[in-house]
Amino acid sequence: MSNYFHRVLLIYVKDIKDEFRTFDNLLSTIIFGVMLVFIFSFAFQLTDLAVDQAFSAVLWVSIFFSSVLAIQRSFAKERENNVMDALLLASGDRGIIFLAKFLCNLTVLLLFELVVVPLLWIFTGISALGHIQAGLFIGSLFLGSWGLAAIGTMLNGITIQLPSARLLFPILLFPLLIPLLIGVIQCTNTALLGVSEPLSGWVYFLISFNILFTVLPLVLFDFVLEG
Amino acid sequence: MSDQLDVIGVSKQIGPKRILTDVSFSSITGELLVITGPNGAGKTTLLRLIAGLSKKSSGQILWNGSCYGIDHGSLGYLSHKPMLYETLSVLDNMVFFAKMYDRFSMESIERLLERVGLWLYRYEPAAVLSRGMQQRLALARTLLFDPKLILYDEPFTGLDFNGQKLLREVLEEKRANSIQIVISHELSLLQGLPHEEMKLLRGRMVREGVSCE
Amino acid sequence: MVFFTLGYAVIWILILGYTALIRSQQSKLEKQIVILEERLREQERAAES
Amino acid sequence: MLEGWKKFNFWVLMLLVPINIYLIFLYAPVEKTMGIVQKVFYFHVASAWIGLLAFVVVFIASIAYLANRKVQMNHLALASAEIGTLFISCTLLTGPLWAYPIWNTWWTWDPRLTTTLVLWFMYVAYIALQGGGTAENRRRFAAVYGIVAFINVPLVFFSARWWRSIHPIVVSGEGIGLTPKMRFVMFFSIVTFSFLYTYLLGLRYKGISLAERINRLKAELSQ
Repeated sequence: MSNYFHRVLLIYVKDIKDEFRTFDNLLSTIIFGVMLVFIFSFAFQLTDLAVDQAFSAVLWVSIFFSSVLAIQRSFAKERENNVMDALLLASGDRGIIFLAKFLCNLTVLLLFELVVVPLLWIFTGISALGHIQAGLFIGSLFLGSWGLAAIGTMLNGITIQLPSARLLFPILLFPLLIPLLIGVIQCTNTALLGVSEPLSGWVYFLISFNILFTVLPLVLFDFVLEG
Repeated sequence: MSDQLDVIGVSKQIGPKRILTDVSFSSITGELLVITGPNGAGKTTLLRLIAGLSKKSSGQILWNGSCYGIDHGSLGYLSHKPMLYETLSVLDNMVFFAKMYDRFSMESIERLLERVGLWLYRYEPAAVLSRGMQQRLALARTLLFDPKLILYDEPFTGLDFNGQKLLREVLEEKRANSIQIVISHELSLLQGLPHEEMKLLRGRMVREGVSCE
Repeated sequence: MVFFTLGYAVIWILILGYTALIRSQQSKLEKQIVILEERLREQERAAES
Repeated sequence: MLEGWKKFNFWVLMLLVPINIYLIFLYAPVEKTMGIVQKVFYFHVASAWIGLLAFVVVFIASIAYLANRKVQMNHLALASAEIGTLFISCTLLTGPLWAYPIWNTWWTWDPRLTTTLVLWFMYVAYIALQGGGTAENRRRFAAVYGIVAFINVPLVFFSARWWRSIHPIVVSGEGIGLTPKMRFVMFFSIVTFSFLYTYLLGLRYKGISLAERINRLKAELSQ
């Protein structure tokens, strides 16, 4: 069993290293995110809409769209040179590959948010800094990225093997993310506006959703990478 | 210690196409089995089934009498595609796979890379290597551990003269404690190596168990 | 009344239209199968002689 | 067997559809506050139910396909998905036509509406994934997606409802007091639509199988 997670870790470390080696890819994803955040905040400013209220919506729409760019690359390395076969033989279990790729995508998304969230904060000039619940805010970012990375990794494992990958991926991804979107926006919004609503329910909902959509792909990944 | 591989009545169907029909053979440690046949006869598919990379439609593939999947654990696979991480350096490729196989030791990697003549290229990314060098690197990866079953899919393709000589040495050397299955149409390159021959035609076995010197 | 008529029209146009579409598609496919089978027979005959 | 069932199904439909229309137009009473528009509701709800049922069929057939790899299961799932899309489209189009005169809005983010729309998106994604191709991996992928998407449906519904329970709903979808007569017509519509579904399913299934057979024949010819 420790061997299992050891291999997950090995692939994860390799992928993260590779992510930094080809830093321009990560960078363009981040720039795309920054661009989205800028356009959104600016558009809201132009229409004089209350930015405080829109913050979490803008944030998550930006993350969802940028995540398509980030996640879409996760299997590209393996696809280029038929390395997937070698990796499969070496890991001996398709679940290992799923977990490693999922962790890598999660890390990339969190890194991405590290840049984008403060920028959005500045752009929108959000005023409610006083009663922000920092723990809940960071927790909601983490939970949202987790679900996004898990579902995204599984679907990317599918679309990378098809010719029309780039078009298909977001079409498959977004409908599955609706419950996540609802939950995560609730959490972020509450964290920001400090409304004293019974919120723990949404946190539990997100945790269960994420666990379900991490275990389910883990089981189904055998069929995805059957070759 | 002797192992046995049994392929019993294996068929593979993809959509309307029947790739393999009722293929059966057995092999034991020490044997070198060569599969020949024209393009599209299903040779690669057969090898991928044995490796567990692809799923058979019916039949059984047994290792010492029991089923196995991709988790075989002691299976080497050398394809005509080098299957290497192009952005990683020669050394990183070797280190990564050695760790994945739980056989990491810098000395043995150095020895292997020296043997395939790539030690001096160890910091080059795999992408810049020539086709023959990539294939030699793939060969070195296969030698990282001691597979009990080694599958070669057109391994001579892309190899230069020295590489071919090296591969023949490996084939001879690994005979002692592994089953080896080779797909090749360049039988002349196998001259001098005693082997069994099996021919596939349109997914069916048409000739088996011909011993050749 | 307008919305009522529209509502029913939408349902029936969609369902009947779809049925008509797949029926015509199917008859096309059936014709194609007849031709293909004939070609196959011809090929076999050519192979025999 | 299948042909016989299809004939039987066809004649049952020929019988049920006129009765159904008669029931809706003449038997069911006109709703007091909403007027005649309310009668769209019988087909609207029936097609929504069939849309959901079709997704259950996709789910089960997908599991069956992954378990035994029979192409027939994949054909069944694809046929069901297509017809499900048809019925969900009916629901989505008639919904606003009914809602506008009653609620004075084309669309609300009611949990049922939200779920129906997401269901429609997932159907479209499923069909796009199959892409009309016959490649084996597309079948496998579609089956995986069919399973994951189906499990997602209740999650969408409950999260949308939960969200709505925190934010009060402006216009409520509730409050349609059904009289026993109305309830009977509703039930009859659902039965009629179920027969319509099985009939169309059989038709489409055959169409897909024919296309598959053509592929097989072409493969044989080229050999």
